[in-house]
This record gives sequence, structure tokens and C-alpha cells, in this order.
Amino acid sequence: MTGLVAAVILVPIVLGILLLILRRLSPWARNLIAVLGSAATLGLAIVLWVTAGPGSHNLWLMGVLGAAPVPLLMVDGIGLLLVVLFSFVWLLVTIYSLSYMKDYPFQDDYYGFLLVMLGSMVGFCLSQNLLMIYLFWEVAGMATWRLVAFYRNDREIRAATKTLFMTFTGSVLMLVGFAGIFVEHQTLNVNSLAGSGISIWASLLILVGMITKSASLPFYIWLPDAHTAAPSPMSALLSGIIAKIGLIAYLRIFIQSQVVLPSWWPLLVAGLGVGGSLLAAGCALRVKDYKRVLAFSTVSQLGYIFIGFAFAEGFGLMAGVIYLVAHCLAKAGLFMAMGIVERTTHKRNIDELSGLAHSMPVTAVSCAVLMLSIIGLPPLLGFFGKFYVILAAVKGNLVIATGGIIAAVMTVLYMLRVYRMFTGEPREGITGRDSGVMTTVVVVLAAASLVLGFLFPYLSRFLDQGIVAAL
Amino acid sequence: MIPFLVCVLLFLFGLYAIVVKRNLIKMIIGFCFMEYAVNLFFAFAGFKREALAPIITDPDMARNFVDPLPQALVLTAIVIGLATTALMLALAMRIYAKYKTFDITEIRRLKG
Amino acid sequence: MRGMTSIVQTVAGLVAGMLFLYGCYITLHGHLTPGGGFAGGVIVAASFILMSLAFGSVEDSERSSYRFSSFFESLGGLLFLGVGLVGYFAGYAFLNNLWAMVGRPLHLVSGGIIPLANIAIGLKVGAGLWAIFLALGASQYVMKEGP
Amino acid sequence: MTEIYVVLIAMLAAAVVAIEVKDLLAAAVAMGMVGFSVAIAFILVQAPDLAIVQIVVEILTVVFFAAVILRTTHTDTTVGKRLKQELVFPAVVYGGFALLFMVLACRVFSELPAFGEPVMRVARDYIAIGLQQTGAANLVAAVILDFRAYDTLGEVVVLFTAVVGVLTVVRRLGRKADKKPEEK
Amino acid sequence: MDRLVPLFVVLPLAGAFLVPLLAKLWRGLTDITANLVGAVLVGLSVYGLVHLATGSPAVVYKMGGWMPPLGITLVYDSLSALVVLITNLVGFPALLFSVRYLDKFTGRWRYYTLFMLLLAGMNGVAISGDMFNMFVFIEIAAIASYALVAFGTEAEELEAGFKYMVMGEIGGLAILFSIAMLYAKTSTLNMADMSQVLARMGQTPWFWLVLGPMLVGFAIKMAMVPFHSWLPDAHLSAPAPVSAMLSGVFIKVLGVYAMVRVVFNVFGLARATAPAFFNMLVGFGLVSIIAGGLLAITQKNYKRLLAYSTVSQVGYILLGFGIGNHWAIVGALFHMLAHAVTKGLLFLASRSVERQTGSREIGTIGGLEKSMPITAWSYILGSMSLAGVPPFAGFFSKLFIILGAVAAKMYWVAILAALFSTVTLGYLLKVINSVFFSRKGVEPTPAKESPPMMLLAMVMLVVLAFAFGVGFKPVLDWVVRPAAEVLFSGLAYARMVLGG
Repeated sequence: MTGLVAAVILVPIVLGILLLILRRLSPWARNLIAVLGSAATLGLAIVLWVTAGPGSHNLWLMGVLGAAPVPLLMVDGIGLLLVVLFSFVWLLVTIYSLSYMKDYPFQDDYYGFLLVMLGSMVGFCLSQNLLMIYLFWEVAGMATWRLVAFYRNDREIRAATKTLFMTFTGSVLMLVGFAGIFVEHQTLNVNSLAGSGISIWASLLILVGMITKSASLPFYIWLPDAHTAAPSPMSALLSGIIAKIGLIAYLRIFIQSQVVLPSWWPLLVAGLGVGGSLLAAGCALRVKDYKRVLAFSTVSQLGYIFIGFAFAEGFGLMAGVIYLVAHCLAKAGLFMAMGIVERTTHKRNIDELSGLAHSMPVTAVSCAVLMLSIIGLPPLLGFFGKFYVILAAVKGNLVIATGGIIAAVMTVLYMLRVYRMFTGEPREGITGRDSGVMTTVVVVLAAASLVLGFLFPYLSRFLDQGIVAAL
Repeated sequence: MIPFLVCVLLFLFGLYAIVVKRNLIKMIIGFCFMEYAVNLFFAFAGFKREALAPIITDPDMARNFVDPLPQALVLTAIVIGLATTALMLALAMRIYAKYKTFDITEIRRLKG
Repeated sequence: MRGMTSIVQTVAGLVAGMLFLYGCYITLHGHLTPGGGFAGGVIVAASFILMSLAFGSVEDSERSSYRFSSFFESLGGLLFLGVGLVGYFAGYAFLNNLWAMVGRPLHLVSGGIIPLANIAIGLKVGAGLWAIFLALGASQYVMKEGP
Repeated sequence: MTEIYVVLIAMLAAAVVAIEVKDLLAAAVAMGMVGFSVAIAFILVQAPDLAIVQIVVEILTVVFFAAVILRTTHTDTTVGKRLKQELVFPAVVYGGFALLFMVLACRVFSELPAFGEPVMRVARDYIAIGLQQTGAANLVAAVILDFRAYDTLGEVVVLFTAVVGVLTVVRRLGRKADKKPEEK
Repeated sequence: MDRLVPLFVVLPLAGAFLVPLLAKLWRGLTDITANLVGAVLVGLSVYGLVHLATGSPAVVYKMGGWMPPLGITLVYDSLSALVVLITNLVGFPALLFSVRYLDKFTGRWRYYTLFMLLLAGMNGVAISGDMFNMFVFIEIAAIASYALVAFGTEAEELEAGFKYMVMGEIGGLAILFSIAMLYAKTSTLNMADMSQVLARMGQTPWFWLVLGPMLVGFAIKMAMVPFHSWLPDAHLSAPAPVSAMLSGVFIKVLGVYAMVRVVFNVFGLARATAPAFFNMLVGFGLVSIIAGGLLAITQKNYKRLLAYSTVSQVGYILLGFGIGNHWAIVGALFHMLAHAVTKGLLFLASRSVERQTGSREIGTIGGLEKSMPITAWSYILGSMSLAGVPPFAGFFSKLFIILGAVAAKMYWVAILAALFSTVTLGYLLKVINSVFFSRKGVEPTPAKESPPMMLLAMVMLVVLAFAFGVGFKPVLDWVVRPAAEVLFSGLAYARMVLGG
């Protein structure tokens, strides 16, 4: 079991570093390693799921900071779900990249960092120790930095620097908070905090770290730039997975640990969430670049998940997790679909595009499904997430619930705005094209959103078990 | 106590030459003064009234000597002073060769 | 460097020889009387400096004396280290005074490694200061084309 | 001990001259005077070893100074200029610092053993066992070459360092003639 | 080990004396001798660490066989072992780097001689148990470094050397003056003996006034902020391996190590007994962090930037010692180690860039990641370590210092320290972006990768920075904690030395 966990983390990281060191591999070998690496991670994750099942298993790896060994990694239901989900999306993105990134230089860097980032995400999802959380958090952040700046033009470098700078600032502040926890409780294991309080300043610093990474209200400004600068598959990962890091950390540190939080805490977090949600939705209604619209949409939806997590008692937690899954699938798919559009039309302005459904019908249809999932139309997975989040918010605070509903309406508006480029009359000289592999990937993600929506009862039961077992 | 204070005075003279004077050679002279001051201070610290230099000329003589340890230290310190002075002079000479002046204010980087 | 008048040269020749001997004396009697390797070495260097000031020098002689000085300098250093290491390899501490009891106190042969160390220091200091003087003062060779 | 005060006053006077005189060679000579005063003071405090070394070192230092000055320039162009704006600040800082330093030094010295009455904790042992244990009649030599021979090794090394340093600094050309920064 | 301690000084000295002689035989022999000495020193310091880590007591080596107050003792305890390790661990790669780096300079044997003397001086300071002896070795290292800074003998290098020498010598004389006063009062020079005498005297005003000049001297050597002006010029002018040594090791051994040894073990100060003093250290540390960081951000020249960054990082070390509780001191010591390795690496890499492109200004070169990937990635990984990104060594030192600050309830200090690690990342990113990635305004500068020997040196340091991070647990338990223990035990040092 320990070996399996180590393998699922280390296989992609080692393969990624191998790719980074052995530059000048033949493209064929490089692509093979990249795909095999993601596939192996997915395979190992599934094996881990099958052997471990939901429930928690402590893994005692090397001891840190103290004489007695401290559990560093833990396999539990949520962790397993996220690992499988992420490595699944990752595999799809990698396959998508094979054809999307074909013509660019520095592909060794790209795939290498992709694998390193996958490994650190997997490790992050399984971490129960503040030190490990921080470690994987930063490694993922560094890989993000290089991938956002992948094109190495001035604009991309600036966006990447901004991203790194903001998230790093947040994370070092979080580190101070971690130090506070360690000094107060002499432990870095989140599970041994249960029932005790963290001092307010430490919790606030940790929250700052989370909302910089998960791009909520005061610190979201890096995210739109990063998404527009990054290659589309990277945007998909960034939005679908990397931006969730802060949320997962919130889940671990504030919810799973069962620390005692002050009474105003849910209101603060939910307030930030709903504020970010509304503001970003407003921005999304104004901008012209469709990748930027989607980026703002990401900020908005992350706010939703924060609302869910803020009112974690009852079903808010589950709602948040479900919405996290839904958003991961849908937003990754949407960004990749937009990547196809960008690739074939070379335009990024919504107003310059219309009628693409004629030339790229499959993409258009799957795009519609994905958007509807985010908008929250039953029976897609997104509906359940959004519905339960708002339900939880209604139980928590009516103002916030109202804000959430308004944000949901705005989501409909800006999604339709983006979708206009598929409808209407085709324009002169602008034609899109479905392209085999890439479109297939998008279709798979759309299908996953749909199928998981239908399978929602099973999913919720699994999550219930997983979460209950973990808590 | 007054001899000690004279040492401090010499030390301050040297510091004056370094901080306020703008001529490289004068600065080096200032360093020499500071070294002398510290050496003198050491030697004074080991001085004992009515005592002899610590050299045994007769195995049975009464051993009323001044402290030999500071003298040993000062010997070392003198040599270190000579060494630094020589290196500084060499540097100053080379700087002169480049700028044709010993005036700090005319040399770019030494102004600060 | 130009030489000086023949009066100076004659006197300097006499004095330098005596200076050299005096330097050796001071070095060798360092453990008995005031002075020692350092003072002796400086005096020896002074005798060389005197000669060089009086007679001037040409590039060839500077070159040879430069090499000579740097050789003796390293040699002196190694000798001192060697004196220290003798004690070390004989199984005692580094710089152990092995032969402290050899000879009679208050005579030339006494003091164990002290006279040996004095000689090493004398070599080292004489050669080193002479090299510094060459570098600062003469240096046709050391510093081609003067400023 | 009046003679020591005379010497010290002469020393201070020579120091003022050395710092303020315009001719650099004169300054070097005045510095030599300071050095010789120090040597005399060493003799007066019963330190003949130091006096000898101080004298020879002083001669050598002056020779070095003279060598450098003769190769460069005699005149200190900075003397006699009006105090420039930018020099006011260091002068003021120095003045304040010097005052503070003197006051603090007085304070410190009042707690030190008085002049002429050293504590001599370790030195007592040196004097007692020096001759028997090291065989050297000159206790200073015994200290520098036996008890504290390691210091002397350091001293020799400092000199060696300085010599190599001087030889390093006076190299005419530090870098080889500029080829391409490529490898052969 | 008991008999090997003097070799830390004797070996490099022998190397220094031999190199001029060997240079007359064959040029290559100097390279081989110097590197051999460097390698043996690394082996020796690792062996010494293992020796101490396996439970052997600290080694007290009596030079010449004399008992402590009479003769000079060498004390090789855990703290010294750490410092010696730092010195040699950076020294060896720097020597390796020098082999090809010196192709452009004349005077190869002089360089190696001075470098050996630098190593000898720093090792000597680290293992010395005697005040005056420490001063002598400080001077050896300092004089060697003055000459090395002026090694290129261009006008600006000479100026920088002179300026550095003026500052450094003032510091040295201040230290000597302090030692003289201490001797006059205590009549002993052995640190252990002196600390016992001082402990009997108590903390009178005299105590602080004597400590004052010494602290100023050490502050100059470590380039603490009011006294930092020599450092950027000196680092800029020195040859790269020497910059690496100066920045990575020199200021730590001669400044920080000497200071903490004197403050903790000789004067017996601790946070509990002298809070004002330690708060002052915290203050100076913060000022250094802030001023150094802000100055670094404004620099255009990437070596100068690194030099100011050193000022800032030394501030972290000071801060750690100033906070003075367990984690903070562990963090400060760990940072000495981590910063030595990474800053050495950064200087080597940046000089490798300069050597291959001929420019030291940000903005005139760009896109080098493609042409010199190993140099580029060494630099990037080094930057990550310096900024405190896990799993590199720099992260753990930052973490421990923050832990210490939080444990001491100095929350603002912790937050400032954390925020200025972003500033660190900021100025390093500035270099990375423009030199290695950006192609704005400049075509990718044509450059070849450096020769393999230089790359080897850099990769070695990268591996070290990584290893100290991943294996921080053993490093912490076997190297850093015992060293911190030495500082905490304060005056027990004296009992250990005199009793042994």
C-alpha cells in the first residue's frame, strides 16, 4: 500500500524529470513517455482505489519534525476520488496536447512539467500533513509558472510572473499560518487538530494563501491573465485542476481537521466566495476574449465552491465536492474546445466569430453540453453541485444565497454570449474544423459530465462514505 | 589610564585620516596609526611597574618580568599591519597608474 | 632602477654585508636575546634592499631575484610547516616542541624547535619582504612598462 | 614614567603632521617618526623585542611608502582645498563618533586594571615554567614560537598572503589578451 | 579524528606553499594540487561530521601539547564542524570551477595560492578556540580576499579591492582593539577560559562597551546593513569562484560564525539574559532583509543584484540568531548552510553566463535557456532554493526561521520574513525571465554551454541544495541541531574545553 502510494506520486514526477533532463529525445519517444506517464498514474490510481476503497488509511512514511514518525500521506475517499478524476482528466489533456502542441518548440519542457505537475497534484490530494501540503502546493506552482510562460513571449512571461508572484506571496503567508499551527499544537498532521482551535491570525493567513491560489475575491487578478497566456490544454488544467488546490487545502485544513472555527468564519468565507463570484461574473460579461470569459467564469465558479465549503455542515461539503468535480470536467473540456476553435480560426474575439457550428458540429454540441453543466441544467452533474450549494447557502445565510442565485443567472448570460460564436451565420473566411483527437477528448469530457449526472446517486453515496469515513 | 587614552587618541587620528581625508596615501597612513595605537595599547596593557623585560639571562634571577604574552601578540600584530600596509600600497599604486591621482573624489567607485 | 654614486655603492657594499650577517645573528639568537626570525628576516631583506637601491638593477637581475625570492618564501613556509609536522608525525601534537630539552638553556643550542622555526621565519620574511620591495619599487620585470 | 609621556606627545604631534602635511614624502617621514616613537615607547615598557621589530618594520614601511610615492606623486592635492560639501557629512559624523568614543573609552579604562599593574593570570605560568619547558631564555620567543607557535604560523601566513597579494595586484595585465570568449 | 583536526588548516597551507613551487614545474600541477586539497578537505569535513554525529565528544586539540590557558587550543565541536563543512563544500566546487575559468586570466598560481590561503583562513577561524588566533586567521582570510577581489587588476576591480580593504581593515582593527581590552581585563586569550572569567565579572557596562567594537567589526565582515557598502562592489569585481566563496562562506564564517561564537560561548549571552541585545539583532536583521531586498530589486546588473541579495539573506541569518529560540537558531544555522550552497551556485552560474556572453546587464542578453540549458537550470533551481521553494534547502531554513519567530510570538517579524522571501523570488525572477527566457528586444544571444568542468561544479551545488532539502531530516538531526546545541549550552562550552 505504501509502495503503491509512493508509486502513484513518484512515477509521474520521475518520468517528468527524466523528460526534462533528457532533452533531444525523439518526439515519438517523448510523446510515448508523456502519455504512458499519465496513463500509468491513472492505472495506479485505479488500482489504489480498488485495493483501498473509501475509508482512511494512514501511511507512515519517514518521520518529520519530531522523534515519532508522523503520517505524511493518507488515502481516503475524497483523496482517491480526486486522484482518479485528476489523472483521468490529465490523460485526456495529454492526449489532446499531442496534437495541439505538435508544432511548438520546447515540447520536452511542456510534457516534463506536465508530468511533474501531475505527480505533485496526486501527492497533494493524498497529503494530510501541512508540510506535504505545502511541498506539493509549491512544486505544482513552479510547474504552473513554467507552463503558463510556455510560449516565452513577453506577454506570457509577464502573466506567468504575476501568477507565480501572487500565488507565492499567498503561500508564504500560509506558511506563517502553518508555523502558527505547529507552534500551538506541536503537530503538522491535520487529523490531530480535531476539536482544538487555531488562533485567528493563523487561520486568516492560511485563508489568504488559499484564496490567492484558488483565485477568490481580493486576489483573483492573476488568473485571467494566466489563462489567456497559457496554451489551451494548460488552461484546461489550470482552471480545472490547479486552481482547485486552494479548495482542497481548505477541505483538508478547515473541514476535515474539525478545528473549531469562530462563528463568523462561514460568513467570511462565503462572503468572499459570493463576492468573487459576482464580480467575476460581471467581468465575464464585459470581456471579448473567449478564453478570458472562461477564466472569469472559473473565478466565479470557484466562489461557488467556497460557498459550499463555508457552510460545510449538512450537505454543503458534499455539494462543494460535487461541484468541484463537475467544474473540473466541464471547464477542462470547455478550454480544450476553445483551444480547437483558436487553433482552427486563429481568432480570440467573440465578436469576430459566428456560425462555427456549421463547420465544427461535434465540438459545438459537446461545448453546449459542457456549458450547460456549468450553467447547472439538470441532469448534468453541474446542476447537482450548484443546486446543493445554493441549498446549503439558503440554510446558512439568505443574502449569500441570493448572491449565489444572481451569479448563477449571470453565468447563463455570459455562457450564452460565448456560445454565440457557434450559432448564427458562418462568416466569410472563418471556418473551424473538428479535428480528430482533440474533438474526441472534448466529447469524452462532455459525456463524462452527462454520465456522472445520471450516476449522481451512486456518486453521492460514495462521497458520503468517503467523507464520513474521513471525518 | 592616560597612556591608554593616548592610544585611543592615536586610534582616532588614524580613523580621522581614513574617514575624512580624501587621499589614498593619507588613508594608508591612517591605517598605520590605528595599528600602532592598538599595538601600543597591547604593550601598555602588559606593562608592569618596576619589572624587567622578560628575558632570562641568569637561571637563578628573580623573575619580576613584564607580561610576555602581549608582546608576543603585538609581534604578530605588527607583522599583520605590515602585510596590510604593503597590500594597500600596492593597490594604491595601481589605482594611481589607472587614474593619475590619489584623490578619492576623482575616483569613481571609492566615493561612496 | 638607476644606481647611485660610487661612494654610496662602496659604503652600501660594506654595510649590506654586515647587515646581512647581523640579520643572521638576530635570527639565530632569537630564543636568547630580543629579536628573532622576524626581525632578522627584515634586516636581511633590508640588506638586499640597500644593495638594490645603491647599485640599481636591470631586468635580468630582477627577474632572477624575483624567482629566487618567491622560491625561498615558499621554502620558508614549508619549513615552518615541516617543523610543526615533525611533532605531529612523531605522535605528538602539531607544533609540539620535541627537542626542548636538547642542549643547555641559555646557549645557542637550546629551545628545541624554536631556533629552527626562527630560521624558517627568517627565510620566509626576508624573501617575502624583498619580493614586496621588488614589486613596489623596482619592478622592471614585475610590472613591465611603468605607469 | 615621565619620559613615556614625552614620547607619546611627540608621537601625537608627528601624527598630526603626517596627516595634515601636503608633501606625501614628508607625511611618510612623519609617519616614520610616529613609528619610532612607538618603538621608543616599547623600550620604555620593557619590550625590547617589540622595539627591534617595530624599528625594522618601520624602516621597511617607510621604504615601501617612499618607493610608491617616488613612483607616483609627491603632492597631496587634497590638502588645502576648501572642505567640499560632500566631506562635511563624514567630518561631522566623525566628530560625533570621536567624542562618543573618547567618553566611552574613559568609561572602559576606568574599569581596566590601572596602567602598570597588569593581572597576569596566564603570564605568571609562562614566566614560571617558560625556561624549563621550552628551553628558550627569551620568554617572548618562548611564547611566540612554542606556547603560541600556531599564532606565529598564522603570522607567517599573513605575510605570505600579503606577498602573494602584492604580486597579484601588480600584475600588469590581469586578463589575457582578448580572444573570443569561446573555447579553443 | 582527534589527530586530524589541524589538517583543516595545515592541508590548505601546505597547498598554498606548494603551489608556487609546483607552478614552476608544470602549470597543470597547480590545478591538480588545488583541487586535490579541496577534495580532501571535503572528505575530511564530512568524516569529522560523521565522527561527531556518531556520538563522539567534541575534539579539543591542544596545539603543541600545551594545556588550554597556556597554549592555543583548536576546538572542533558541532558548530565548528558545520562551518567547516560549509567552507569546504562550497570551496571544492569553486576550485573545480576555477580550472577553466582562469583560462582568461594571467597569474594562475597566484590565484590558487590565495584561494588556498582563503580556505585555510576560514577553516582556521572555524576551529580556533583562542581569541587572538581567531583574529589572525580572520586576517589571513581577509587579506587573501582583498587580493582576490582585485585579481583582475582592471581599474574598477582595484577600486573595489581598495574600498573593501578599507572597510575590512577598519573592522579587523576594531576586533583587535576589543581583544586587547578583553586581554587587559581578563588576562587570558583562550575563549573558554575567558568566558569563565567574564562570567565571574557579570554584565557591567564595561562588558557591553568591550563587546561593542567587536560587534562592529563582525558586522562589517558580514555586511550588515549600515556597513554593507563594500559588498556589492567586491562581489562584482571578484572572479566568480571568489564571489561564490565571499558571498557563500566568507561573510558567514568571518562575520556570523565569529560573532555567534563570541556572543554565545564567550560572553555567554542568551535571549533570556540579554533580551535587549537580541532584539537589537532582530532589528538589524530586519533592516538588512528589507534594505538588501529592495536594493536588489532595483539593480540592472545581475551580479550586483546577487550581491545585494546576499545582504538580504544575511539579514535572515541575523534575524534567526536574534530571535534566539530553538527553531530560530536552527533555522539560522540551516540558512547558513543553504544560503552558502545556493548563493555559491548562483554566482557560479551567473558568471558562467557572463563568461559565455560577455555581458552582465539584464536586458542586453536573453533567451539563454535554449543555448545553455544546464547553466540556466542551475540558476533557476538555485533561485528556487534561495527564495524558499520546497523541496530545496532554502525552504527549510525559511520555515524554521518563521517557526522560531512565531514561537517567539513575533508575528509581524514572521510575516515580514515571509513576505521578503517573495521579494527574493521577485528579483531572482527578474533575472531568470530576462536572461534565460525572454526574447524581447534582443535576439537569443548566441552562446555555447560552458565547459564541462564548470558545469560539473554547478551541478554539484544543485545536487547539494536538493539533497539538503530532501534529506533535511538527517541534516537537521546530525548537523544543525548539535550545532545549535553548542550555542544553547553557552558557557558549558568552557567546561567542555577546559575539562577535556
